[in-house]
Amino acid sequence: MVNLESLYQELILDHYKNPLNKGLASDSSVSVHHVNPSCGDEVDLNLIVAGQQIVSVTWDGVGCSISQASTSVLSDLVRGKSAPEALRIIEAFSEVMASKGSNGGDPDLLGDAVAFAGVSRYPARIKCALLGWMALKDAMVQAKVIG
Amino acid sequence: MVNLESLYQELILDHYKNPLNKGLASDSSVSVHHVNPSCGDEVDLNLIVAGQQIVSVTWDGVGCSISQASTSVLSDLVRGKSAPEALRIIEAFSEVMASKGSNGGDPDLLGDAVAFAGVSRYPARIKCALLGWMALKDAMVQAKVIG
Amino acid sequence: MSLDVAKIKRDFPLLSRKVRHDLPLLYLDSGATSQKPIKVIEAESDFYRFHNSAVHRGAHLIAEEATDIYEGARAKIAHFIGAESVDEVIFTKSATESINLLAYSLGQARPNSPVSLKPGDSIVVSELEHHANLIPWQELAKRTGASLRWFPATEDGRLDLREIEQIIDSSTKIVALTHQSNVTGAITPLSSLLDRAKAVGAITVIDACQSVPHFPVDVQKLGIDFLAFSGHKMVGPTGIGLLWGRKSLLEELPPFLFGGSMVTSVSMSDATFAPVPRKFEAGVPNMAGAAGLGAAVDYLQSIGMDAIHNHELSLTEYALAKLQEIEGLTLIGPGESSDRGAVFSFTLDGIHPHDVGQALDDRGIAVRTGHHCAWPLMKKFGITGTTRATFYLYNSLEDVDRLVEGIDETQRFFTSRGL
Amino acid sequence: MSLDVAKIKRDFPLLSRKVRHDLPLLYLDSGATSQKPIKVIEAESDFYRFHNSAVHRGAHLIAEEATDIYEGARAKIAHFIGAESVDEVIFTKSATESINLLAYSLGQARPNSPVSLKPGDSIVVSELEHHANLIPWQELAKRTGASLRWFPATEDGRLDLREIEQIIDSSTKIVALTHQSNVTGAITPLSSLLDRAKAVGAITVIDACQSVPHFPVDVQKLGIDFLAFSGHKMVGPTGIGLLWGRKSLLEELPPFLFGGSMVTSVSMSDATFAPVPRKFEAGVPNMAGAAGLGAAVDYLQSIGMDAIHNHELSLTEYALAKLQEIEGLTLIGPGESSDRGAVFSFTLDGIHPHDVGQALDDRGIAVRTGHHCAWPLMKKFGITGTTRATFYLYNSLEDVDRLVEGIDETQRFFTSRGL
Ligand SMILES: Cc1ncc(COP(=O)(O)O)c(C=O)c1O
Ligand SMILES: Cc1ncc(COP(=O)(O)O)c(C=O)c1O
Repeated sequence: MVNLESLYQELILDHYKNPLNKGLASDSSVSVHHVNPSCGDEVDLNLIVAGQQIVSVTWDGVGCSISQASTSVLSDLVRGKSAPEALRIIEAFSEVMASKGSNGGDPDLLGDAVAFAGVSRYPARIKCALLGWMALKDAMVQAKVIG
Repeated sequence: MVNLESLYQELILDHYKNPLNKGLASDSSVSVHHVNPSCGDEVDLNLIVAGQQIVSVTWDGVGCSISQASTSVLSDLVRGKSAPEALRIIEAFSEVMASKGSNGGDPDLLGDAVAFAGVSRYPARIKCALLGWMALKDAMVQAKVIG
Repeated sequence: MSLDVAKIKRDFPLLSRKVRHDLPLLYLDSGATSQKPIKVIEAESDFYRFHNSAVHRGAHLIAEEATDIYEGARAKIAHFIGAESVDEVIFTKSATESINLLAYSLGQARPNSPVSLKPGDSIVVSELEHHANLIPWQELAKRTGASLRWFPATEDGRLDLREIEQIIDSSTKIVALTHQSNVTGAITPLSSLLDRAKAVGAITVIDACQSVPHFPVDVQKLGIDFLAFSGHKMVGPTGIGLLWGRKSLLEELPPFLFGGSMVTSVSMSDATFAPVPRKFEAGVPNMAGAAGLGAAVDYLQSIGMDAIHNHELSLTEYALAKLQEIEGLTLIGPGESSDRGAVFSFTLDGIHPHDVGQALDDRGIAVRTGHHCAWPLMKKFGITGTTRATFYLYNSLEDVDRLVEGIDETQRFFTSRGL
Repeated sequence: MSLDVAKIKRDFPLLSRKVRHDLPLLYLDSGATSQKPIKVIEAESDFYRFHNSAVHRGAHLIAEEATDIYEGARAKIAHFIGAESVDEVIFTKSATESINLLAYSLGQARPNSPVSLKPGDSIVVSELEHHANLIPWQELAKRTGASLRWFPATEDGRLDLREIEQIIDSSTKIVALTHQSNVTGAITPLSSLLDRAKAVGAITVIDACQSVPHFPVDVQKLGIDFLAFSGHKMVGPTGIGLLWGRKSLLEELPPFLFGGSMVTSVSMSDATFAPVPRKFEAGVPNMAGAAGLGAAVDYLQSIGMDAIHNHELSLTEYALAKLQEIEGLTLIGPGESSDRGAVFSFTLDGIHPHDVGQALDDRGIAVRTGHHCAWPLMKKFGITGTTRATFYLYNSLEDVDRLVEGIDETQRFFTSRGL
C-alpha cells in the first residue's frame, strides 16, 4: 500500500513549488492548450523545434501538484532531445502510468519522472500526471516532428 | 383462486359466440372508435339517443372473448335506459373491475355483466372487459347526454 | 442437446417460481425480457454493498473501484461483440434509447456532414421492425424531409428482398433493419443487404435485440456501422442498453443528451464536448446496471454463444415439428429451422390470442400475446395479434412438450364450450 | 440530533466498508450519489428473483406482478412529491434525461402551441446550475433561436435576484432553476421567482436533484410546472430518474423517445401516441430500478423527510461553525445555515483541491473535488475547482469532526513540506 508520503515525494513537491520552464516563451513553433475536463485543470504549452530537435518546452497553467510537477519535470527532460527520443520517453512514461504500480520506470530514460510511479496506483490522478505529456505529444504531432 | 372455468363462464362464451347488437346501425347520434393499444383490439360503436334516453347501441370490432362478450352484454343492458342510469351502470361496472375480485357487482344494476366479476382478478384483462364500456362513455360525452 | 438445461435452470432463481394453482412456472417470454442468473443479481447488489460511488468523478477509493467496474463492463461488451475499440461502446438505458439517440443525432448533424439528411434522401426499414426501430425513423424522416421506405415481409415472415435494387438506391442514406424478428424469428440475411447498402454509401443500423442474446455477433465481421441492443434480454439487468458504432461515425455525430461528464469545457452560453464514448453519456449512468451487464456477458460466455445457438437450433427443430402437427394452429413465421430463432408466433382457429394466453397462464405457462410492438406486421397478415412463445438457454425440449400440451388443452377447453 | 445515526448507518452496507490503510470509510460524497439501504438493494434483487417480467405486456401472472410493482412505485413517488395524479410522474434514466426530455420536447412543440419557442423568446437559468440544467437549455436556445439569460451568483453562492424584473420579462417562456445548488448548498427562494415567472406566463422547471432527497418537496404547494430528480441521490438505485409535470402541459408536449408501449396505433409511415405517462416511456423500462426506487421512498418516509431535514440542519450549523474556524479555509457558499443544505465546498490556501481530496482519501474520507459539473460557477469565483463534502441522513456530528481533523492533517502534511 502506497502512502501519502511516497506519493508526494519531495522531488514532486519541489517541482510544484519551483516549476521549471513555467512561463510561456514569447515565440514558439507550436502552441497547444489542454484541459482535464474532470477537474478543470489546464495547461498551455509552447514547443520550439529546430528540425527534428526539441529546442525548448515552456508552459503555463493551473493544476494540482501532480500535474504541475510532472509538466515541470517533462519540460526539463525533453529539452535538447530528438523528436523520436522524446516520443520514446513519453511512451515509457505512459506505460508507467498504465501499470497500476507494477512498473517503476527506467531512471536512465525517465530521469526525475520516475518519482511519479506511485501515481499509477491512483487511477483518478493518472490524467493529472499525463496532462502536460499529452499536450507535448499533441504539439509534436502539430509540429510534424512525429507522425 | 379463480380457475379458467369460473373466468370463462358459459354466459360470456355465449355472448362471444352470438353477440347482441353486433353490426353497426346505419345511422347514429354519435360514432366512436376505440382501441386497446396493448393488444390491438378495436371496437366501433354507434350510439343513438333521443333526448336523455339511449335508444340503441350497436357495435362492431375484433377482440378476445372478454371484450366482445362484455360489449355485447353492455349493448343490451343500456338500451332504453336514461343517460344518468347508463352512467351509473358503467361506473358500477368499472368499480367491479377495479376491485381485484372483492366486488361481485349488484345483479339488479348490472344484470348479466356480473358474470365478468372474475376478470377483475386478472389486471391484464380488465382493459378487455372495459373496452366497449369506455367507448360508450366517450360516445355519451360526445352526444352531450352526460358531462 | 448440448446444454445441461437442468443445471442452467438452477442458476435462475425465478425459474423455480410457483405460479397459479401452485404450478411450476414455464417461462416462454424471454423475447420480451429474459430471466437473470444469480451472478447477475449479485453483481448488482454487490456493487451497491461494496463499490457504489459516482464513476469518473470522485477522487477517492470507492469511486476508483466503481469506475473500474463500469469501464470493465464496457470492455467486456466491446470484446463480446468484436468491437475494434472500447470507445465504440455507449451505455444507454435500452435499445430503444440507442436507436433514438442515433436518429436524433443524425437529425442534428452538420448540414454538410456525410451523415446528414435532407429532402430527397431516403431511410430504409422493413415491415418486420419492432416499433423501436420504426417510429424513430418515421420521426427522423419527418424532421428532415427524407422519405421512409421499407422491405415488405414475405408470407412466412421473412424479409422480401426481391426489390432490393429499387428499395435501396442512390438516395438511401440509412438502412435500419432488425437482425432477428421478435415476431417471426426470421434472421435477416445481412450480407447481400450490407453489400447493397455499402454500394450506395448508406449507413447501416442493426437492431440486435433478438440476435446478440442468442447467437455470436461480431460487428467487424458483419461490417455494419451501428448495433443496438438491450441488457435485459441477454440475462442482464433492466435499464441498460447499448449502442455500438464505428468510431469515425460516432466522432462525426453530435451529442444527444447534454449534461455532466460529457463536456471538455462549459461557459454560460456554450459548451464543447468530450471524445466518444463520454460525449454520449451525460449524467450519472446506470452503474449497477453496467456491473450486472458485465456479469451477464461473463455468464453467457461461460456457457458459450455457439452452444446457446446450437441449443436453440435443436429447440427450434423440435418445436417447429411439434407445433406444425397441431390442427388449427397457424404459425406466423418460417416453417423450417434455417435462419430462424426459437421464437414461435401462432394463431389458433376461433380462439383469440388473449384467450389463448389466459388459458396457458392458467396452466403455469407464460407467453406473450398481442402485436408484439410490430403492429404493421400484424396488419400485413390481417390479424390483430398472435400468441408468442420464445425460448432461451434455460428452456428444454420438455418445455416444448409442455407448451404443446397446453395448446392442446386450450383448444379442448374452448372447443368443448362451442368455440 | 433527532436521528439515530448509528442505527441508520447499519441499514447501509457500504458504510461499514474499510478503505485505505484499513480505515473505516467516511462517505461524504452523497451529493454525487447516495448510498443504498439493504431494503432498496433487496427490492431490486427480489424483483429479479421473483417477479421479473416485461411490464404492461405479458398476459401472465408474473407480468401482472411486475406491472403492479412498477406502477406501485409510480404511485409512491407521486404521493411523495404531492403530485395531483400518478399520470404526472414519468420514469426516465436520470435527472439529466428528464431535463433533456423536456428541452427536446419543448423544441418540437407545435409552432402555435403555448409551450413552443421562437426567436425573441428567452429562457432563464442561473450561474449556479449544474451542467445538466444548463447545456440542454443552451441547445434548445440554439435550436429555436430563443436567447438564454441567467441570474448571476452572489459572492456567497446564492442567486442574485436584484435584476429579477429585467431577467424574467415578457419574452421569457421558460425559467429553469436549481432548487439547491450542488456546489454551494444554497436553497433557491422559489416563491418570488415563481410569482414573477407566473406573471409573465413562463413555464417553471425545477432541478430538484439536491432538494427532493433532503427536505420535503410538494409540487402542488410550490406551484411549479416541472420537477426533475434522480433516484440514485435519494438512496435509490442507479439508472432511474424522474420527471414530474403538470398533466395539462405533459399532454400538450410531443413525445421524446419513440418505440414500444407509447403508441395507440402504428402504420409503416405513421404513429399515434398514448396518453401520459405512457407517451413518454418508450421501451421496456428500468423495472428493477423502479422497484428499488419505491423501496427508497418507503425508507425515506419511514425516517421522515422533516426529520432528515432537521438532522441536516443541525449538521450544517455544526459544520459551518467548525469549518469557518479553520485558518486558510475559504468556504464557497453561504456562511450561515438558513436556506442552505449540508453541502460544503471549500478551498485551502496553497493546496489544490485534487491534492486535498487525495490526502483526505488517504485518511478514509471520501469527498469530491473539481468543478462539480458547475464550471461557469467556478469561473465566476476565479477558481478551477473546490473540495466538496456533502452530508446525508447517515452522517453524524462526529463525521464533521473527522472531516475537520482530516483537513487539519492535510494542511499540516503539505505545509510541513513547504506548500
Ligand atoms: C443539481 C444537480 N442537477 C443535476 C444533476 C444530474 O443528475 P444525474 O447525473 O443523476 O442525471 C446533479 C447531479 O449530478 C445535480 O447535483
Ligand atoms: C427486435 C426488437 N427491437 C427493439 C426492442 C426494444 O427493446 P427495449 O424495449 O429493451 O428498448 C425489442 C424488445 O422489446 C425487440 O424485440
